[in-house]
Formats: sequence, C-alpha cells, structure tokens
Amino acid sequence: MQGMMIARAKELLQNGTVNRVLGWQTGEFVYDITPAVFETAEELDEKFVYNAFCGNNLSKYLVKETKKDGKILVFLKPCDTYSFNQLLTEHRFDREKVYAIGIPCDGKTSGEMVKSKGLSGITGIDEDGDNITVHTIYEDKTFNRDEILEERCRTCKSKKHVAYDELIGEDGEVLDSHRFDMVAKLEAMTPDERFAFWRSQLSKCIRCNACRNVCPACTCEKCVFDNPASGIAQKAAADSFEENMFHIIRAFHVAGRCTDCGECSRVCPQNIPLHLLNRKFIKDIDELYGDYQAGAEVGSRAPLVNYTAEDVEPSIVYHREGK
Amino acid sequence: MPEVNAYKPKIVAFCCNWCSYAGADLAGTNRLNYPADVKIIRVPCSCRVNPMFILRAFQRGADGVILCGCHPGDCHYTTGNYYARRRMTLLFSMLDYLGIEKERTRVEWVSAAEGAKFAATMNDFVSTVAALGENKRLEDLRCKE
Amino acid sequence: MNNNLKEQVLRMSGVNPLKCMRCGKCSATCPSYDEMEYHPHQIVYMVEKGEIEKLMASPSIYKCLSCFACVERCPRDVEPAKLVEAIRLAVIRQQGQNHLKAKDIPDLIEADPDLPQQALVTAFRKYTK
Amino acid sequence: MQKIGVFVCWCGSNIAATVDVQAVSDTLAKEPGVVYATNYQYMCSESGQNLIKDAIKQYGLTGVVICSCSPRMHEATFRKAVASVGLNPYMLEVANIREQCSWIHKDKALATEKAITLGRAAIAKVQLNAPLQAGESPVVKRALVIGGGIAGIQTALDIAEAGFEVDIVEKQPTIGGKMAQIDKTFPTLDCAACILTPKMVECSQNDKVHIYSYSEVTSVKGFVGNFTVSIKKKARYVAENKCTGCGECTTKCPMKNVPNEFNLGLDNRRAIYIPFAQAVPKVATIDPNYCNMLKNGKCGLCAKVCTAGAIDYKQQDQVIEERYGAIVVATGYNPIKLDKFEEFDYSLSKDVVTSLELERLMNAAGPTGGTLLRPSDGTHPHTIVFVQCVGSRDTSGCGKPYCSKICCMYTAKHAMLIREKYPDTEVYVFYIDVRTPGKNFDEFYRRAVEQYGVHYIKGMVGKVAPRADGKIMVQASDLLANEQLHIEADMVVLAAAIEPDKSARPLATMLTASMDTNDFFTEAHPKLRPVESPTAGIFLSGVCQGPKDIPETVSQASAAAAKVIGLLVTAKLTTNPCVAHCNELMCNGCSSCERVCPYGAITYVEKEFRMPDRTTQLRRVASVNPAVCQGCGACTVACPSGAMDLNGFSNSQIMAEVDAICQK
Repeated sequence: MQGMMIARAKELLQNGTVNRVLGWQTGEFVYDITPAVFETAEELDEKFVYNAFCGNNLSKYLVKETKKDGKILVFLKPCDTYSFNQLLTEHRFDREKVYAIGIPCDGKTSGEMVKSKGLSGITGIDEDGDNITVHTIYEDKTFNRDEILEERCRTCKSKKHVAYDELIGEDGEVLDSHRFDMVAKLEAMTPDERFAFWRSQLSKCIRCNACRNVCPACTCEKCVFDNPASGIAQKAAADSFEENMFHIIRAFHVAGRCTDCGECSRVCPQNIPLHLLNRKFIKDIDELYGDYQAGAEVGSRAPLVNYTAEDVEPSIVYHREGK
Repeated sequence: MPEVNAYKPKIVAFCCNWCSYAGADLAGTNRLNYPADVKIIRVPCSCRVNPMFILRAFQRGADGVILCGCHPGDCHYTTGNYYARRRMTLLFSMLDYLGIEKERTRVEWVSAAEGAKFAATMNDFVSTVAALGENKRLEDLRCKE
Repeated sequence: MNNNLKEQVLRMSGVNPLKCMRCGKCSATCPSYDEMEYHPHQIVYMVEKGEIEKLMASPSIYKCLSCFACVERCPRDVEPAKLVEAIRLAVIRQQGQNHLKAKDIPDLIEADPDLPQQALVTAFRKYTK
Repeated sequence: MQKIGVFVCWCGSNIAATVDVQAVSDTLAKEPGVVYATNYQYMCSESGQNLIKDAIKQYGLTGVVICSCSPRMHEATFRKAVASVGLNPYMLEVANIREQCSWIHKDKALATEKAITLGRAAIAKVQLNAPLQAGESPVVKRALVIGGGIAGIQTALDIAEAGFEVDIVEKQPTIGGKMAQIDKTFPTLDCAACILTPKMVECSQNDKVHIYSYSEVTSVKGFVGNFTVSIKKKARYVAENKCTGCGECTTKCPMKNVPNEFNLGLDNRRAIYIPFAQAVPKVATIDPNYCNMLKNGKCGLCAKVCTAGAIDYKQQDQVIEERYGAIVVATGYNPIKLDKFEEFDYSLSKDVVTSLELERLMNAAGPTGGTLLRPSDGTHPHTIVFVQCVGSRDTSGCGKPYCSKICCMYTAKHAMLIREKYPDTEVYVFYIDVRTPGKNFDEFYRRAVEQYGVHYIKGMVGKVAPRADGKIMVQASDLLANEQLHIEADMVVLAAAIEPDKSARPLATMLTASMDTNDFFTEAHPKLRPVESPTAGIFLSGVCQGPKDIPETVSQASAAAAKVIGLLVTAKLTTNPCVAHCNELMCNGCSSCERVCPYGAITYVEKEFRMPDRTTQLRRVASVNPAVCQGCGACTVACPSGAMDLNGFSNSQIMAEVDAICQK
C-alpha cells in the first residue's frame, strides 16, 4: 500500500497536478508518527510511511496548507473523509486546492497499545490480513488485529470514503459499530457512579490542550480558551471556571460538528476517554433528532443550527431511562 | 450543628425579554410570591443564553439554573426558542451524564400573560433545588484527589 | 360558626366555595329543588360562611339525589354535590362512635368469605371516626 | 474603570415598604467603580430625573444604575434623561427591584438582600457597557390593516385622512364585519347600517384606501418600518374590475340551497352571491363548494346572464407582495360554539337562538324582513327568555373565563326593542350580574326595566327543554325570591360568549406578536401603550385585543391609527443598537450564525487580513447588517469561536451578571 501511495504521489507531483503531498512520516520512534508535507519525490522515498501506526487524521492540516499557493495532495482514511467534508461544510478550506486520495484502513494501533502487550524496542510493523506483526530488536510478534487495535478502530463506524478525487484500493461500507455501548453503560449507572467516574477522569487533565489542537472541529481562528474577551479564558488560575469546565465547553462547541474521529482520545497523554463526551452528544442527537453523521455530506445542516417545531422538550432529560 | 433551615439555594433565572421577563413582571404586578433566592437575568431571547453562562453560574456556586422563554412557536424572533430548546436539551443531558443532579437545570416556557405560571414555576423549582442541597459537584468537577 | 367543621367539609369534598360567582345555575338545574329547605346555591354560600351545623341539621342534604347535574353545569367548577356528600359524611362522623373497628374485620371475613374487600374498605372509611 | 452612579428609587412605598432603600444605596456605594449612590422617592419624576442629571454632571459619571421598577416600564425614560446631559443612553442599566423584588417578597431583610444583589449585577454589567449609537432605517409610507370590520375600517380611514396609503385585507367577500349584521346599536338605538355603510363606501371611494377583499395574509417578513407581506387573493371567479354588482347572476343561479352565512344559516343564498345589498366591494363571488360549473363543468348560467362578462371560471388564487411601514391587526371575534352546553338545547331546537341570530331575525334586511318570527314555525313569539353569560365567566372548560363585556348591553337592547315593537310579548332576562359601565349605559338598562317592563331575574337558567307542542320549558332559579322558576317560552336567546377569530393565532405567529391564553393579542402595556403590540410596528384595533363594544372599538381604532400615523410621518426610525456584530479577526466563516439568523441579516465577505508574519490572507468572514438584525442573539451562541457578540448583552456582560449574582 505504502509503495502504491508513494508512486501515485510522485506521478501527481510530476505532472503538476499538485505541488505538495500531505502524508505521514516517522518521528523519533517508528510508532511515533507525525503528519508531514512532502515537496519532492526524494522526500517521499526517504520519509513517507503508511502503516498500522498512521492513525493521524490529516484533514485538519488542510486549513493551513490550502492558504499556501498551489494544490496539495492529501491521503484520507475513511474516517478522515468525514472530517474533510465537515470542514468543507464550514468553509474552512478551498476544495479546489486539494487533491484527495482515499486509502483503505483496517484499523490502527499505537505505540502505547503495542507496549501494553509487553513489547519494547519496537523497530517496525507489518500488516497481513487479520494479523499484525510487530518487529522489535528482540523478536517479531504477531497479533490478531483485534487484540491491538485502538478502541476507536475496534468500534469503527465506517470503512466508506465519503469524499475523494480518486481511490486506492477498495471502498468499504458504513458499519454497525456498537460505538455507543460504553456511553450506554455509563448512562445506566447511578448519578453518583457517573460523577465518580468523570471526576476521576477529568481530574487527570493537565490542560496540555493536545485534544483541542488535534481536533479537526477545533480550527477556530482564535479559540475561546485563548481569548480573554470570550470571558472563559483565564491567563492565570485566578479562578477555576475554565479549568473545571474545559472539556464540557469543548464538547459542546463541537457538538453536532464532531465526526467522532477519536483523535482527542488518541492524543490525550493522560488517557482520558474524551471521545465518550462527544459520543454522548452524538448519541443524544441521533436519538432525539434523528440519525445524523457529521461530515457524511457537504453542506448538511448541523443539528444545533437546526430545529423542528416538534422537537422534544428539555424535560425529556428527567424522564429518560437510566438512573 | 448548623441551622438546617438556614440553607438558601442560589437560583439564577435567565428570562427572555419579550415573554418570560414580562411574565415575571406580571407576577410582581399581581403580588404573587416566590422565594427571594431567584435572581433574574434579562436576555433578549432564550437563544441568547450560551450554555457557557449556565456552566459559569454553577461553577460560581449557583445551586440551580432555570431558563425561561416564549412558548415554542411564539418566539418574538420567530425561531430563537427552538434553538434554545435543542441546546438546553443536549446540555442538560450532558450534565446528567456527568453525574450532576438533573433537577438543578430546567427550561420553562412562560408567556407574558403567565405571571401565575412564572411564580408557580419558581416556587416549584426553588423547593426542588433546595431539597437537593448545595451544588458541590459542578463547582468541583476536577478536584485533585 | 364552626371553623373546624368547615375545614373538615372543605377537605373531604375538595371544593373551594370561593370560586362560586353566585349565578344560581346549580339551583336552576336541581331536580330536587322544591323538596329542599336549603337549595344548592345556598348550601355553597352557607359552607363559605361556615354554617355547617345548620346544614347538618337540615333534611335538605338527604334530598340531594347526587345526580351531579349541578357539578356538570356549574360554570365555575364549584361542585356543590360534593359539598352535600361531605356534609352527610360529617353527620355520620359526628355521630361519633366507631361503628366498625379494625378488630371486627377478621370476624366479618370469616363470617362471609365472599364479602367484597371493597365493601369492607368503604364501610371502614364510612363508619369510623 | 467606569465612574458609576447608583440611584435607588422608593417608588413611594411600593419599593421602600419592603426594601430598605437606604441600606441598598449605602451598600452599593461601596461596590467597585461606584462613585455616587443615593435614594429618592420617585426617580422617574422630574425632580428624580434632575437628581440623576445633576449627579452625572457633578461627578462626571460614565455609567448609571437605576434600582427601580422593571426596565420594561421606565428604561426608555431614564435613557432619555441621561442622554439629555450628554451621557450615552446605553451606559445605563436598570435593576428591577419592584416587580421582581419588593412586590413579591414580604420579608424586608431578604428583599433588601436581593435588591442589593440585583444592584450588584447591574453595576457589574455597566462596568462592561460601551456607548452605542443607534442606527437609522427608512419607513415605508404605507400601512396594512388586517380585518375589515368596523375596527379596521375606522383605522384605515383615519390613516388615509392623514394622507398615507393604507390597504385593508378582509377574508370575507365584503368589508363590514360583524357590525354589518347588527340591526341597531346601544345605547342610542340608532341603526347600525346607517353608521357603518357610509364608512364602507368611503373606504371604496377614498383613493388612499385599497381593499383586498376575499384575501388573506400568508406571510410577514421584515420589521417595523419595513414589513414585506404576502397577501393571497382567493379566486372569486368574478373579475372585480368588470362586475357591476347588478346582482342578476345571484337571482339566476340554480343552486338555491346554500346556507347563507351572512344570515347565520337562517336562510339560503345561491352559489354565486353578494353577501348583502351594501357590500363593499359590490362584486359577486362564486362559492366553489356549491357551484356546479366549478365542481363538474356543467351549468355556466351566471356567465350567460352577465352582461359585463365578468364571470371567469378559470380565475386562480393570486399572491401579491407588498411593503408596509406598519401593520394594524383588527381580526375581530366570533360567538363561541355552543355544542358543549347541551342543557340549553341550542343544537336541537330551532327556537333557541344566539343573540347574533336574533339580530338577523330583527333586521329589516334579514331573513324575516325585520318581523320577529320563530324560526321553527314562523309564528310570533309571546314569551322570550334571554340567558346571559352563556359560556362567559366560565372556568369549567366549556366556555371562556373572561366576561364578554357586550352581552349585558345588547340583551337590554334586544329586550327593549322587542317590548317596543311587540308590547304583548313577555321578556325575561336571566342575569348573574348586570354590567353597564359606560356612558349612558346604566340609564339604558334601567329604561329596559322601568320603561319597557322587561323582567330582569337574578339567577341562571339550568335547563331548556322543548315540548311537543312547540313551547320551550325553561327551568331557572330566581335567587332573590329563592325559588325555582318554570317558564313556558316561545323563544330562548342565548348571549353566547365571544372569542377571537380563529385566524388570529396563526397571524400572531407570523407577526411574532404575543397573545394571551385566550388568544387575544396582548398590548405592550395596558395603560402606557394600550393599542400597540410589544412587537414594534404592530398595532391593535378592536376585539382582537379584548372584548369591546362598538364605541370602544371605534375609539381604539382611531387610537391605533394615531399611533400608525405617528410612525409613518417619521422620516427615519432609529434602530435598536443592541445588535450582533462580528469580530472579523476571530471569525471562521463557518456559516453557523447565518443558519440560525431568522432575518437573513448575516452575509459573508471575502476579506484580506494581515497575518503576524506580514503576509496577507484572504478569509471568508461574517458581516451583520445592523438595520436588519433584531438582536436576538441566536448567532452568538451558534458561533463556535465567539467572534459573534451582541451589543448590550455581550458574553462578558452576562457572565459578569452571573458572577455578581452567584458571588458568595
């Protein structure tokens, strides 16, 4: 796959369709993948990678990259295409300046996931059908895919590309993913249990802002948390409003726009399951206002900037199932 | 032992200028009592109320927050309360999901003619919130244990 | 005026006589009107004034057929017939004695196992102070 | 930091009796930014306002907080006062310590504490206020009157007299409304048609007045001074400009059995009809529910007899769009349906009629030619029973909780007219209360009793039962004699409650004008602004606002017209400066705000921005049209980046209020 992608990227550079390529490269460690922009065939050969560690959603980087001259090639996994469409819906970049190639994805793992299986000294990773083989300086170890996939990939919502100029490999289908199971489990708890759960999780937050910085829905020119005029940003910890409410406010800001790509949880250094906040909103929206998948199509009207005269009353919250 | 009856809940009520604030005025004109714990903030429309304001109130020590607007279909700005309705439904559901007592938040549609409803709503809301006691949870969601 | 009795009648009936606007439609509609010393609209007013004993002593309350025409037609939802029923009950209760005691019930059931429970409950409520 | 003055009003004893005003001003004086605090008996009085003005000058105040009655009451008064001494009027905030504090609390300590908190919130808000400049918007010099009854007619004529164009939209084929159906009017007993029809004719002849009859309002967009209204002209299948109103067609049409709604179904009309002789416009209308030609293409008789060639079976509904500066609602009323009152036997017995039906039965132009006859057998009635308050003052759910106001007087009128014309007739009126507040009203009612010998009986009718011999048994109570009466009557007349026309509720939604629970339009203030809706540019005329008789309706109609004229003569309207604005530096151009804006006030522009690295960048940013924006604030919450904010109710202002209220 990686080879095909490099070859096609070179062609497109060569024939002048694009002048840059947005892809992935290895960081300090092989599992430490970072998004990168390549401008020459040599750079592609030298650094471009695509393997089971390449979880990063590249769509967000288009906001900045399309401000530059020329057209850019971007590789999009199925779930990235939803973010891609959502950003287009919000007029965040110029579609004319992007050449999008859809690529298949059988789910991604992470350095952390692999290390949790007791491996160290990781030197590479290979995929073969349902198996993923991790190479280390000590041994090669083969796993069944499901064993080491990230949570978001185990509950993958779609293998279907909803936006692309061309496709490498086969397109997949929208899946029935059980991704709301954990949300439902939380909903079934007592309020005390839920509160205990969330307090223990949110208390871990160190406010590194990684979740916000990686989130494809968080592309604001200026984030409210960085803007004293918004009334919620605090330079010093004069009060704890922002600290306490950061994740709730952020989840609300992206509600109806979040495509559930799961990047927030992937990058959280404290392993806070932030996607469970976003998924709660998505689940509620689906249940109360009808199924809605952000980014499924360009130009759709997000549920929070929409209404029907017959919408449920907020009091439904008091009457719903659960404790 | 502190006095049990000394507890007075802090209630913030956001009222839209056209219906509910006028309804509150009517309650006053008709001398309909409700507890002094309710403090009203006037906003042009229920759709002006950012969930941020509600979170802010809770975090600053409010024990209950209620949003009052025109009845759906009667919004002075035609559609404002429809958006408010969705926003608040999702916000309340989220607060409940976080384990915050759901009875601390409420939306009520009160028209300019419903002074009695306004007073009754406030009486009911204050007693509901008072029964829950102080709001500790949102004030300290991220307590370092 | 016996406030205690008035309280009791109001509580039992659930009626608020202050809602009455004195239109007299209850009396206009009452089939037993001519038999009565005090007519439905007077009964409502007398309850409001607290003259319950007068009513308890009057045969009027037993002339009421409980047809509920007054309840049906009252434009203010006052429900005079419910007041009449409450006054009758007040008479029964004032007669004071417990005509049925809790300890009597097992014997009653034993005596007639087919006795409907509903009848027992009603009797207990009616004949107990 | 602002220099804030705090002014606490006693409102006589309205506030001072429950709130320790001295303590409030003393405490608030210590708030940060407050340089002056005082209290005074009546802040809204001239001397109170002078106190504020002097303090502004003396202390160089940059912000003012008034702790007084509701801002809905006197905010405008105080703004004007501070503006007169050069302070921007939007640097003033009102803390509502009367309606929302002193009037609802009894405990002085608690009320005082609350008043202080409300004052603090207002101070916190003023700290963040910025001077705002009101914009201007033009006024379309044309008014729309919805409803062509006496209310609408009077309003339209008064507006036209001042020289402005005015359109009347009436859903019936003719203007005239309920008054056209009435025989005589109280308390003068002059003929209704003699008053009304000249006014109707004036409407058709005045070139400033344009009548859209048989038409309905289907949509209203825009705002005060600049409404765009769609009016649907229903097809009447007769060309209005050709029809001469000769009436030939209405006598030749073979469909003779169409219930005549103008006579409340007491007689029949044809499928093509002119409602009554004095109709304006005097143009025939084809009823598509009964016309054979329209239903199955057979007949065409009316087209054959029409010498003017006005019949047009192919006519279509037509939608007209027109712009107006002001809209007057005059949608009127109808008697309620009486199907829930089976005890009065209205639906079964033809001789039990409503008062409006009686009007037609006594009208010279009515089905009986003005002779009062029983609808069942056409005989003269000798005993007539009137029942008052049928469905009025009814909280049981069958009727309406309010007093319909006009019934006492028209019943006295009917009783009097019957006794005058047919002295052999016995007339009984069953009443709960006789309400006659109005000039010469009580005298009128007393005349019915003293001069005409009408039997007024305090009590209600409980049962009406027709007998096989055609008599109607009426069972009623006579509360003063304390007896139950049984009267053998020939006719029973029910004073049915009146309710707002059914078209009022959807219209209110279109106009975003508020209504009460009975579907009457609410006025902006019962005493200060009684003929205006709280929605700017919408005015109220007649029964759509509450039950009224004709004299009162006409006065209110003229009052509404005066208000409309006042608006239309204004060259430019100052617009509310509390509108949304976009901080372009933060705007993402995501279109969320545009989607929630009900007015289409937000558009997008491509704009160049200088970046920190000295490059320039073209970005799509939102731009608010302040003349169109009404300041609801929906966009401010939809905006993810917080670029959109609302003047006068900014994020930081509201948050400051929240903080002040929640302060420990």
